[in-house]
Amino acid sequence: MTTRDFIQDRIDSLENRDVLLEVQNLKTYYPVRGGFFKRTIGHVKAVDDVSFTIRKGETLGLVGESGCGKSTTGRTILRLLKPTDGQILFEGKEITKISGAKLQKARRDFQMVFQDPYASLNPTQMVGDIIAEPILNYEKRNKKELEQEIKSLLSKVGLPEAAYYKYAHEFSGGQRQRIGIARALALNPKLIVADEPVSALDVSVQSQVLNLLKELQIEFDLTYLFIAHDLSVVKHMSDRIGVMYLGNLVEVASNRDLYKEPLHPYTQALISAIPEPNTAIKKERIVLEGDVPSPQNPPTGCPFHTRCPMAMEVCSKEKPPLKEVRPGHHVACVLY
Amino acid sequence: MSAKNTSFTQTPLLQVENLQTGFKIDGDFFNAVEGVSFEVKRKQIVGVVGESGCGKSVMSLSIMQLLPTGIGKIRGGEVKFEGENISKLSDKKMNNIRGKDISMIFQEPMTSLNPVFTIGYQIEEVILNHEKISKKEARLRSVSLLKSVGIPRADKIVDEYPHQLSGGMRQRVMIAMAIACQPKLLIADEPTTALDVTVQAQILDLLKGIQEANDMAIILITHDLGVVAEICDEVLVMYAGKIVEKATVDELFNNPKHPYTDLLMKAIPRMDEDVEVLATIDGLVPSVMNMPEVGCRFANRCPSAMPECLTVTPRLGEVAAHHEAACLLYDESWPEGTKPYREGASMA
Amino acid sequence: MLKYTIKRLLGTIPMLILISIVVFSLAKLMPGDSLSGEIDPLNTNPEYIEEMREKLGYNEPLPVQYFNWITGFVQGDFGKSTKYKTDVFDIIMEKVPNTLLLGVISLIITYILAFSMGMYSGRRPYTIGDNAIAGINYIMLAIPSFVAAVVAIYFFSFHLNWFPFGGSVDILIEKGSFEYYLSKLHHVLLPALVLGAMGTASYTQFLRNDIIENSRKDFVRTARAKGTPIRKIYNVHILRNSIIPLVTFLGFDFAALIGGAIITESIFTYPGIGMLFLDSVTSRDYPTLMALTMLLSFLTLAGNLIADLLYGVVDPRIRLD
Amino acid sequence: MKKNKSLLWLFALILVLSAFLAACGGDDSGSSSDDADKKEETETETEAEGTTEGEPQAGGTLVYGIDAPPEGLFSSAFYGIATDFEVIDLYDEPLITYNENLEPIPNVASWETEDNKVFTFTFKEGVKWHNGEELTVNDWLFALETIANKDYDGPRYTNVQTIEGAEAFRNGEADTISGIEVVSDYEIKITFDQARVNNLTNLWVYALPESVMGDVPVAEMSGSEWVRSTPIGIGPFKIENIVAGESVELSKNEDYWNGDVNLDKIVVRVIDNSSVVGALQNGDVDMLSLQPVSGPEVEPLENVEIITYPGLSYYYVGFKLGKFDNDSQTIVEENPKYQDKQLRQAMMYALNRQEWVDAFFFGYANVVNAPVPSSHWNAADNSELNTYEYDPEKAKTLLDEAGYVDQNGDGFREDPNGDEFIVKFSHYATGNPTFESRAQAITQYFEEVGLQSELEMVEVNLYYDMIEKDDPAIETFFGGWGTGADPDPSGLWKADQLWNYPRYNNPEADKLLDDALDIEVVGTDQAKRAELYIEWQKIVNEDLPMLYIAELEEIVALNNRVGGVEYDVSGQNNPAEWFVTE
Amino acid sequence: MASSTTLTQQKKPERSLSPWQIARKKFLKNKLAMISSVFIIIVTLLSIAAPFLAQYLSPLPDIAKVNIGSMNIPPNSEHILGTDKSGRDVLTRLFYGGRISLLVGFSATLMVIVLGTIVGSIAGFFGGLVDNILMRFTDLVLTFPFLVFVIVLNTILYGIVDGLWVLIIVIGILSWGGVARLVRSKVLAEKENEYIMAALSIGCSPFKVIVKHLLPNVASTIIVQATLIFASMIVVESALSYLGFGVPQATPSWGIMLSSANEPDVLQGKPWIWMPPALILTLTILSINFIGEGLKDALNPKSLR
Repeated sequence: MTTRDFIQDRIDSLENRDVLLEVQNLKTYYPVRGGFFKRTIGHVKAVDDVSFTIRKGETLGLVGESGCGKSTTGRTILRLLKPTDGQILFEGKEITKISGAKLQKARRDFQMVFQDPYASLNPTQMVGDIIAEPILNYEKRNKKELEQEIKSLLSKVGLPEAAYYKYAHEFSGGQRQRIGIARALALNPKLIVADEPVSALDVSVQSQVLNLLKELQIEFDLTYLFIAHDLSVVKHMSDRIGVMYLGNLVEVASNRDLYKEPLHPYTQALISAIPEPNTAIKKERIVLEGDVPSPQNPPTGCPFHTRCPMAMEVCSKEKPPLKEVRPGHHVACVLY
Repeated sequence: MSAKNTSFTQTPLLQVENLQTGFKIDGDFFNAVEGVSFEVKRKQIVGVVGESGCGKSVMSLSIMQLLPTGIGKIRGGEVKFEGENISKLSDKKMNNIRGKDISMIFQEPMTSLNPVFTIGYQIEEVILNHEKISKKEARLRSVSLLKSVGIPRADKIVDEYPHQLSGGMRQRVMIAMAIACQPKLLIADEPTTALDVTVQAQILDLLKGIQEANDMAIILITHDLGVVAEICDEVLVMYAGKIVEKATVDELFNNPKHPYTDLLMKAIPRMDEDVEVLATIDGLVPSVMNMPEVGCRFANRCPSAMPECLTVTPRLGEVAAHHEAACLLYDESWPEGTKPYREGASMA
Repeated sequence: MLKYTIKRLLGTIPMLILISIVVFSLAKLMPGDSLSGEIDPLNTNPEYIEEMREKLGYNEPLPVQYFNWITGFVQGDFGKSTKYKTDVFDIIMEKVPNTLLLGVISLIITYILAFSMGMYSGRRPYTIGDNAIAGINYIMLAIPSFVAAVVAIYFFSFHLNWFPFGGSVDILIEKGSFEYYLSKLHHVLLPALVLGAMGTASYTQFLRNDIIENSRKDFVRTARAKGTPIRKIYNVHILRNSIIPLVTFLGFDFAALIGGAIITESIFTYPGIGMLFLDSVTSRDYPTLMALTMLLSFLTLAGNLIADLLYGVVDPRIRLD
Repeated sequence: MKKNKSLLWLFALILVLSAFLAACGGDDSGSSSDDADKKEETETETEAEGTTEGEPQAGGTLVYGIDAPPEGLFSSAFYGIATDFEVIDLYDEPLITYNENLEPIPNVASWETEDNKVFTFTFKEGVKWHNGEELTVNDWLFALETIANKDYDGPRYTNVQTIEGAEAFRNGEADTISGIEVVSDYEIKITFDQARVNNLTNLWVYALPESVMGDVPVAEMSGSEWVRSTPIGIGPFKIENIVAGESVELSKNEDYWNGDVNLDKIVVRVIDNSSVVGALQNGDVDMLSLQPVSGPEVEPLENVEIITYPGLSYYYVGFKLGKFDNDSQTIVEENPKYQDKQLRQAMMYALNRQEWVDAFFFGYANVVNAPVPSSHWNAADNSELNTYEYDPEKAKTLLDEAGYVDQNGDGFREDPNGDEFIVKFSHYATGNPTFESRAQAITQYFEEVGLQSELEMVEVNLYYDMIEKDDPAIETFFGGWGTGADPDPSGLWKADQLWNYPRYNNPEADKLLDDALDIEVVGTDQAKRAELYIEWQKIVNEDLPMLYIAELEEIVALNNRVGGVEYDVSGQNNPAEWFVTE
Repeated sequence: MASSTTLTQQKKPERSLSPWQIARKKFLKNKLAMISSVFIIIVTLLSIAAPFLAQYLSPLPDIAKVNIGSMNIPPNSEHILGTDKSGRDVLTRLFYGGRISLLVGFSATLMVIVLGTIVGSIAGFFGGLVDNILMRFTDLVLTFPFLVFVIVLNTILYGIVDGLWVLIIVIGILSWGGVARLVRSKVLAEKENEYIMAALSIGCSPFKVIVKHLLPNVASTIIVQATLIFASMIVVESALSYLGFGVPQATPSWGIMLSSANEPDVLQGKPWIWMPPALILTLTILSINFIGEGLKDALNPKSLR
């Protein structure tokens, strides 16, 4: 079976599975404080009305440039941040507003893999303890058994069992990321949000981690929300891809559709901007003008209209909704 | 840009010969760059690729003699600029070259600019360092430089501070600063790594444009093979302080010879093709402190390694036209009959 | 900036009110009934005492008393010193110039010493010179100020006879003449040296470490890449950055110095706010005590404000609005 | 004739108190209580103990040291701290002064009386204030009316209280004091509310310059510039310049009424105790009063001479025997703990007072056996008193007899009921570390005879508050009193007096004190008065409501270049006679 | 350079060193800090053992007792450092003084650190309104002029609470503000690290996150700060005692001993009374500062991360 067939196969099979996560009109604003009493004087609209679903066993990639709100989306879904508005349904259950012990309990099912392999591991904890902690937060366990379990988990993510007794500072970035993955796996979660899991890694190590994530997905039937700024990495990892710009989801499509036929001007620019390690390909590049506007003060209408090469008058007035223009291909642009 | 220039047409702009740069760790020096030789011709864009810690940044700093004082030191070899050895120059003499003949831009445009001085001041400084002109003239030059690197409202921006600009704008300021004295060589050390992909595209376009307009040579240091493929003429691949492969850009991407280069290319997810499993390179780069004395430094990670790789140090040798690699697989001086077979040199 | 200043000044008001409540409560809690000072202690006639209590408003409920006190205070009526029998305001103003002079001179001394030593050390870290400076600094940091002061008087005033051992000015010199100011300076120098030297150590080390840290920053590499001479890099690029935290210390020092001056002034019998304060504590001069405490709290707040404003001035990254 | 600063004793008592209450500031060594004791100027019949040699010569500047910052109340009517008075004493002088026998003698004013009730005073003519105005009786009247004014905030009212009509004036019932009658510019008649032996010595005898202060409302006087920055007087020096809290410059009064003034200038400056020795050694100060502790250090200095003269203050250990009721001005309650006279006597025998005095006062103090300084004319001779020589054995015997024996074998005596008996001894605390050790030493003496003792160091301001209010926490306490020119101890000892801190209540003793002042009984016969006082001293010597410890000597250090300075029990001589040699 | 993090993989013992153990190793290698530690330990031990040692040190072991017969004796064979103005043996008193000075310093430091850490970590971790209220309160406390309030409070509490605990409590109440601010800023910085978010995401309660994840990682800062505070608390005690606002007079602290230098006869004439406490005070503070520096080096977060 060729890789291409494999992917097609996968996409087909996924369509029959249940929706694991449904996000509706999610908004997450950060208050901007100022003055003596630190009053709220404005909001950073980090995530501004985002909706999507993830099916069980699927990988949804979220891609966008820095500050587009993709990480905030991931963290809000895990309820590490408080959503300002909207709904998050996990296995059909509302988790948007729960808090305290209830939230803590719910967190068992969704875990996160973090970006920075150096900052995401507590340097004062032994690796074994780092991985055991999530389990011990939920269950009382026999120490010996637990140790065995964690050691097998370590070997699953490609680390020697001896790593159990070591500290994070003794590992390289790639190995640390494996520890982070092991921690996320420890609770046997249903959803893993991987927030730029390889952006801090070197190319050769990056490929190891990406391969590992893929292997684990199949082994544990994991569902991923895969967040990255690198479109080629996202493409490699995801079944479907969402493109974010300034807190908005501007395009959602299957992996192949998106690359073959990007519809949104921003997606087009993004794809064309990626330098290919292939001198045979000479792309015509769409170079965008200017910078991303501040999310504290986003433009009216379509968030992209200030830089869009195809902007029309209507773009500055109305924010186009995300709509399905082809089967499985959603885009938020007046052109369609 | 003078008559002198023409008389040197045959000489490469920059020649680096057997450069060795050491770093002091716990009182001892260890070479982070070990015997690197290459040259840069006028108007040429040379890319240097390699993963972090491979010595590419150290090499570029060595050329500029910007190694941290007391910690980093050039321990051997020569750096010839327009035929003149500049690796032994005093700091004062070197200052006449830095910013004027050779200039440099860095990865982090935020931290590379002094936060407490205006953009204008920082550009004027480089001009005033090398040219005897009035402050007023220097300021006018700064504004036009800013315009030339595509900064809108340049006359306002000169009076602003770095933190008021976006990352892309800051990198443009850095470029303006670097080209202020029309250098013959620009060393760009990961100039787009900290930038978003759309901004990276802008900056790469800008660099290319400037290179063409100013007849400037560029050494572009990056870990991103895509960037290299985009704008470079020639590529050096570094691993563990050494150059393992050197080729023109087309040659390298179409026909990678060194197993390291080969694996590196296969490890990257590509937009243009779907691969289910990426190539990986197992193991780790050996530490600077216990680098093998002899043998290939990639040997312990190399899927095509032979026992000899641990004992024979490969030399950079021509493997094709405009293509050199340092690997025993291609070493012509290898005794006849014992030449190792080369299956597995490239992974399936 | 102006708007910010005004906003911050307004912001200090609730703080000052809170402090004034604390100060008032403390004064009420002081042993011996805070009113006793104002009543002639010799007249034990209960009617007289009652009359005085009434007259001075001590029979009012506490909130009313507080209100009376604070309204007077706001209008510059700090009350009458029970010891000096005159307006507290006048007494404080009498001493303020001396303390101010002491503070300013010692600050200057601190900054001069710290800058010269810190810049030297920062540029040549881990050399003999740097280590020597660090050694001196550690010792200066370790010697308690009062020990230093006592020894300084003993040595410089009595042994070498270089400096006067007390007072703020030679009374025989005509007021306002050049010699008069010289004499003031002569008197303030030794206490200022002691006070100033005490602060030097931490400043020096701070500056040194900041210079070392800044010298490793990317912008230094950029400056070098531009061909900027190393001397200029240190004196302009690095120093300008390292000054920022130091300058803001100035604001905090402002208030801290006066607190620190309590010890120094009392040992050097240098008549300033510090001595007045000690005096008002021991002699139960409540109006003076309260006014001084309020004043010093206010100075602390003002110092913080100045620090923040200075930050805005010296660091372009901080915009105050 | 000596111009003494004798007036001081009239308020010595006040001074001690106010000094204790208020003067402890400024000087962080906190030795103000010592200062207060020491500053009480003294007088006796004895000759001056120290004079300096050399030929008087004109000119020069003398530096006069004071050991605490002046408060700046440079007016006789308003000052509250001894250092202020030291300055006043240089530029102003009283109308009547005292000789070395502490007898009043005319200075600017002379007087006549027949019945000790009505006095006629005559002023010298041509005496001028520093501003050129002539001194008249109106200035004195002004002073008396100021002090009697209800707005007056100084501590001197007791010195005019006895004038007829003063009370009514103060209450606002009269516009003038009826007992004062101005006869002419130079003659004034004062009538007291009753005839007393000590009416004159009690009277306020400083004038205030009406010409400059007349317009100032009394309530504002103490804060006025005439008190604080430009005071004037009639003394040999006038104030030139004041640097608040640190120094005062005085210059020669060319128009001084009483002879020539030698010195051109006197600079008064504050010398902190810790700097005294160094300052004297370097010649930074020519003249200052010393604390006993400095004596041994200053003595070896070659350029400095030490003068001592008898002081008028004494230290004691008091017992709280009762409780004072402020409203009725009587002692209302008895405290049983120390009622047993034998116990008190035993405690007296237990004290090695001589050793204690030598250790803590370096020979500048003497043991006393009664509460009258020995330099007073009415002091009882030790031969007439029980001297309670140190005798621990006798103390033990007395305690045994009184029933204070060790019943539980812990080494300490229990009281006759068999209950635990602890001598709770209080001492005031300032920054001065010797206070703790001298107090500790006293408790050790008690412990040596088997009386368990506890020392409590109480912050000085609180201390006198507690004693005055008969706080139950104070059982036995350390104290010091300064007395004045008037040897009458009534104010400190009679049962109706607030300052009778031990609450000693002995009608027999009170009667003796009343008699000694009663003109009907003693007339003007000093010997007869002395007899009564000695009788009284015998009683209190026997009763021991307090354990008398020691009286202090006053110590003055003088630079050798200073001449013309004399001291006796009444204090320093006229500063006009001082001179310096170069 | 950058590669140094990826290097050390060759041979590792089964159970490796925790960051704390690494810090300890580094600290043990620091000569100056070790000498200082030894000095402080000796001083502490001698101070603790003072009552036991007293009988061997001098013929006058009871430091509470005034010995009129043996006042102001210069150093000799019987009294190695002489006796003071109360006839008390200076050496014995010096050891007893260490008890008080170190106790005050230690207790006040403990109080300051505990209060400051609680307030700072809660404010920093929860942020928002909690942070706002706590920090305004901290500002208020920080605004009190320290020495002024110590003196006033000490005067108020004089009779109420007994002995040196007044001083400890007063200093403690007034000094935690700086620590709270420091801890808060450290917590804020540390909170940015993803491991805190990771801890929350694996189901740790906020309390657990603070105690198990945040505090161990800001502990190095707190420990270093604690040593510096310890030194300054000893100075504060001695300065206040010197001024007469510190521990009760009869308590033999170093500050009280030093205050005798203020007497006219002692400074010049009897240096053996004030010099030993001055010297030991200076050396103690010097040592503590060196230890602080050593800890700072050893606990450098770079070695932890």
